[in-house]
Amino acid sequence: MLETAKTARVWDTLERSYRARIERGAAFADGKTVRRDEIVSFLEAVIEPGDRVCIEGNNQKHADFLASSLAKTSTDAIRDLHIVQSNIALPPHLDVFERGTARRLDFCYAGPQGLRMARLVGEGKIEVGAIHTYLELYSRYFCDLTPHVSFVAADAADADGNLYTGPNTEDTPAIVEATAFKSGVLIAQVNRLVDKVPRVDVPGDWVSFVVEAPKPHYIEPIFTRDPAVITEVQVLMAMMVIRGIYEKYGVTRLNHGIGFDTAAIELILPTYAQDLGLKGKICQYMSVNPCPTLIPAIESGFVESIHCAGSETRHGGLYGGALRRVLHRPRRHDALEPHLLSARRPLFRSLIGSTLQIDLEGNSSTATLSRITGFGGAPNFGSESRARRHGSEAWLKAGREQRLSGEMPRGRKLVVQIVETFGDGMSPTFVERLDAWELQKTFDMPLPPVMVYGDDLTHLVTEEGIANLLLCDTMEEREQAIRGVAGYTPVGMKRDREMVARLREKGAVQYADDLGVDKRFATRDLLAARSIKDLVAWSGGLYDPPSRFRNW
Amino acid sequence: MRVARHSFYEATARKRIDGLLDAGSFREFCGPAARIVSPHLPALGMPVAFDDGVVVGEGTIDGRPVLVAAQEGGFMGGAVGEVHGAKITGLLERALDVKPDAAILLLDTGGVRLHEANAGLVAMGEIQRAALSARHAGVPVIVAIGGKNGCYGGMSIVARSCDWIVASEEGRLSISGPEVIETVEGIEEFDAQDRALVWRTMGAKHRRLIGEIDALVADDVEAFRTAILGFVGRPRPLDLDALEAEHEMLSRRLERFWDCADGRDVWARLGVNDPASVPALDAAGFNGLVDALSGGRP
Amino acid sequence: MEHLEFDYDGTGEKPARALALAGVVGSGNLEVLIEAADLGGRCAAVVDTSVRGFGETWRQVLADFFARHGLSDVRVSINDGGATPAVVSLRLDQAAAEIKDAQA
Amino acid sequence: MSGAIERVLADLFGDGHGVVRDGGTLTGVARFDGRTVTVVGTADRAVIGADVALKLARAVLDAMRDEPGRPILVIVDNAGHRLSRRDELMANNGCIAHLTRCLDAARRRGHRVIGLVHDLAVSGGFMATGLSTDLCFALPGSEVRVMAPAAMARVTKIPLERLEELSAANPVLGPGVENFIRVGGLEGVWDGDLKARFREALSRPLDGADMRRSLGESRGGRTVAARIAAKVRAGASS
Repeated sequence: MLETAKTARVWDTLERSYRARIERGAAFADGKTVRRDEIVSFLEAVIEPGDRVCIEGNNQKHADFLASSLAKTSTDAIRDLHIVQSNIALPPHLDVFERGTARRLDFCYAGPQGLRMARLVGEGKIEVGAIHTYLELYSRYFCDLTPHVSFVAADAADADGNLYTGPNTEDTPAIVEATAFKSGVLIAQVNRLVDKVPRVDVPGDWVSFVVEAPKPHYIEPIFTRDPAVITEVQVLMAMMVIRGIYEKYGVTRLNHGIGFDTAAIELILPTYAQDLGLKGKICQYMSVNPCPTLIPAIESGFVESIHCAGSETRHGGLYGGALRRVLHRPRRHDALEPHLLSARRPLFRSLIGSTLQIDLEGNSSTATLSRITGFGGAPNFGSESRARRHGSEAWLKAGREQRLSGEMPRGRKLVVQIVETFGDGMSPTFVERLDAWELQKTFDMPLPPVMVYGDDLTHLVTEEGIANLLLCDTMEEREQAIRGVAGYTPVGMKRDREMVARLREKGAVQYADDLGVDKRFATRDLLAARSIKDLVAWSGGLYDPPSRFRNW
Repeated sequence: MRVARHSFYEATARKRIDGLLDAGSFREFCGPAARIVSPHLPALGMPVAFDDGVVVGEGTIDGRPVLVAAQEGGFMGGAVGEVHGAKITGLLERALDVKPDAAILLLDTGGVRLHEANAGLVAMGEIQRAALSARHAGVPVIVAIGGKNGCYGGMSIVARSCDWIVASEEGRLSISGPEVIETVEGIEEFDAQDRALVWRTMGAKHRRLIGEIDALVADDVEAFRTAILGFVGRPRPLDLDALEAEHEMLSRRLERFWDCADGRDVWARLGVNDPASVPALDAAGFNGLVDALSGGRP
Repeated sequence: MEHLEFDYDGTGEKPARALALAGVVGSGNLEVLIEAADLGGRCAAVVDTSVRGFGETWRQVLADFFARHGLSDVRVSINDGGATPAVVSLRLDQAAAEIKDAQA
Repeated sequence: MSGAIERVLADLFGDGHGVVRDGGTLTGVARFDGRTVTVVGTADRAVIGADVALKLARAVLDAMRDEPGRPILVIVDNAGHRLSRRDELMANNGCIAHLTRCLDAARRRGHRVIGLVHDLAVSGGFMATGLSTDLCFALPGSEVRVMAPAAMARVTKIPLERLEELSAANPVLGPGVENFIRVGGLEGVWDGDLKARFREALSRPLDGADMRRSLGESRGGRTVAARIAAKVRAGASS
């Protein structure tokens, strides 16, 4: 009577698969330590065709040795993999698609590989599942996109597989736990094998194999912005942000993007903002990537605390001491509670960041026709989180400006985009219609790839001025406010001058004069640091920049 | 807003001259209003500059008459074309006529301008000859290097044909660019992305330590002015004995260091206790080290 | 390359100085030479740009510039390496400030 | 190609000359019309490294020490300066500058310094040698260039076909002895009787002035340099 039920389902499929893989892999290892020379055969033994595989590729830290080894495996042994990976950054990440080792891809960000990615998608070599936000991808690691095999990178391991991640933890815990808790095979490449790790960041029980890489894992210095290339126009925009947004709303808790526009703001905090008497009144608590351009603001005591997720160089980069005053740097254990991930990242009040294209509703995208790059964490930061409530001045003031109907007071998170009206090669940032629509068709995506939705955006800053969308009462006003700061782009030239003048009267459009910003001071002399070397000097010699940024 | 220092590295050629000379003393020759532009660039679809990327003229430094040329590194990498080169040559030849207390060349260049390659190469030969003529006439020729392009190609030969070289730590002085070496000989020969290596091989500190340049200063226009002023009116001998002494210095360098693979090895052999710390030293700290080494110049 | 010439009504004083130069020709940058010229009170502009097809944008940027500064009898000459209107306006403003400054 | 350098030297000096070849360098003395001539230079498209430059400089210094006014023949045959990390570490530019200063000093001290391009001269290698002479000639079939056209197209981002088209119209751009003659960088080509050519070069009256700009102007290859240099020399404001 129970016969049928008994044969219907086997409950230890994953466990048995795991054991079989470990057994096959053990032939190429001494204990947990894989013999480096046999890494390709080892991968061919533990990975099965069609597996979901995660190659750790975060903003900065990359399991590059394992990635390039995977690209050397035979397609007889391994093919049609489904890669689930946050950041496609290195050539081997796409080599595996070019040669047929992998076929399907779920990812967040493709950066410098964006052009090649678009080509491979066009050739049918990559089937894109989706361009995710980091939160969505890591959350789905715990649901339906759990890797069968994950590659991670760590600083050191011992013979039991205990891992020390060094100064650079980033997203390792999320990958490790999603994989290990669902009988996946976890392979770590480490810079060195040691008798005893300095600190156990990942317990050996969760780690299947380790291999000592021939070179320390690759670190992409994506947060290093050389102050030497910040322009006067960026300084001008930074001045407008400080007066028109930070000072006006009393913004004390915020997140910055990683572009040069926000770097310029960081670098005039100890000069321009300080002279305006804003120290202690704005930008005290920041949730940011570890951008070295924050060093002067930190060292001068302008910024009190920083919360960030990783560091840039193997020497500890920014953490080498420049952030020694950081009061609050929790280890990232978001991953222990995946449901919390979606709440933790957008913890902070205000986002300010850049983009490539903006339309007349204020929707913005970094995906354009020839390039698929994805958005990283921006969509999460750059959205109103309606569950949040608190009494900060900025939140309440923005809420009052929005004037929602009803009696109940309600705040509003400030979401600010800062852009120049024209980008590289005189391509206008402002467009009547985003390329994202075209991309949606070309790549058969369920949604146009929009980074920040227009209705989440509160302010738009350009070199022309600031559009305050909270003060726009109709879609028509919103459109004209955007045209009003769109300068000499075709979108800007089509402005209704009378309406823009009216919007300026009510503060929905503000130009430099209206903001009390004197354009004559918009020079690079305002930057607290004008070179990487200046940053080193600010840090008292503790900041050790990546070599490619040096000029001494 | 307070500005702590005026960066030489960031300044344009005109700003460098402004900072170097006595206020209001500069008189430009063949300035932008004359529109003496490259006759070759328009055919290549390239924009021209009204001064062809070099500012030449005369003025005073601490009251002393000098001739000065400043290359604009922002225009075509400070590269030497026909007009650009002729302006510098003419300026140096003027030294024979007016006998100033110095001729000062603020170099910021990748060398020859490929878009007018043959004219640029021959022009550098002419600049060099004119510089040597000025020297033979007793006018010291002083070079300053501290811009984004460093001083490369044929102009690195010109620089070392002058009396004195002042450079900031940001300065580089070499004949081949690291990218060229990497492209031709491979990344094993030279990893051009490794900027620390670039500076250990071609940077001003290394050049000061091996005796290729005469003063290292901080990246500050005022510091350049002070150092340059120290060489105004001080020609170096250029006779046969001086050439023999130079030959002895260079031969000894090759004997001592030819087997060194890295600048750090050279510095260690020069008696620097902690070569790894050299790149991080500021100008004052570095000059202290140079003074402490026996004789200063090897 | 594209060569453009424009002509505007003058709206103010003659400049204090004979000429001023701002900027450097480079990628995304430009040089602006502004000179006093006997133009019967009018203003002229000559642009040589490496980016073709932005004539109307140049016309508007320069019109706004002359309106903003109230100049007459000046000629503006530009060598452009593909600067954005923001940079163009900035350099124009720098050049205008200098040519209007009798002290410097 | 003009045949091996040995044949050129034999044509000029007969078989008994004392010019010694050591790897890529040539140094030594020879007799010509009853007087001693110092020969320095390179062969087989050598690259000019720091060591090579010093070796040639030594020979030039020796000529000045040994005999005031002795003519110096510089054989120019190189593929440019040596591209290596070690040479840069040693400051090849300083060593090459030293060589050129020695050649320049010799000129000013009354040694007639004649350059002869045999086969190839490239950029820094030409500046190190040929451009520091009183008069520089080329043998038929040789080439002088700044950069090979393909590389130049890559660096300037001008398509190769367009570059070649432009080079044909403008002597400042493309490689070739003819172009360097037109811009004034080369005096001319030595064909036929080498001895007669050399004799003429040794006896040509020169006053030490740099004639290359005016040559470039009169030959139509470098039309503005002479005029502009003269204006600047005169201190003209425009």
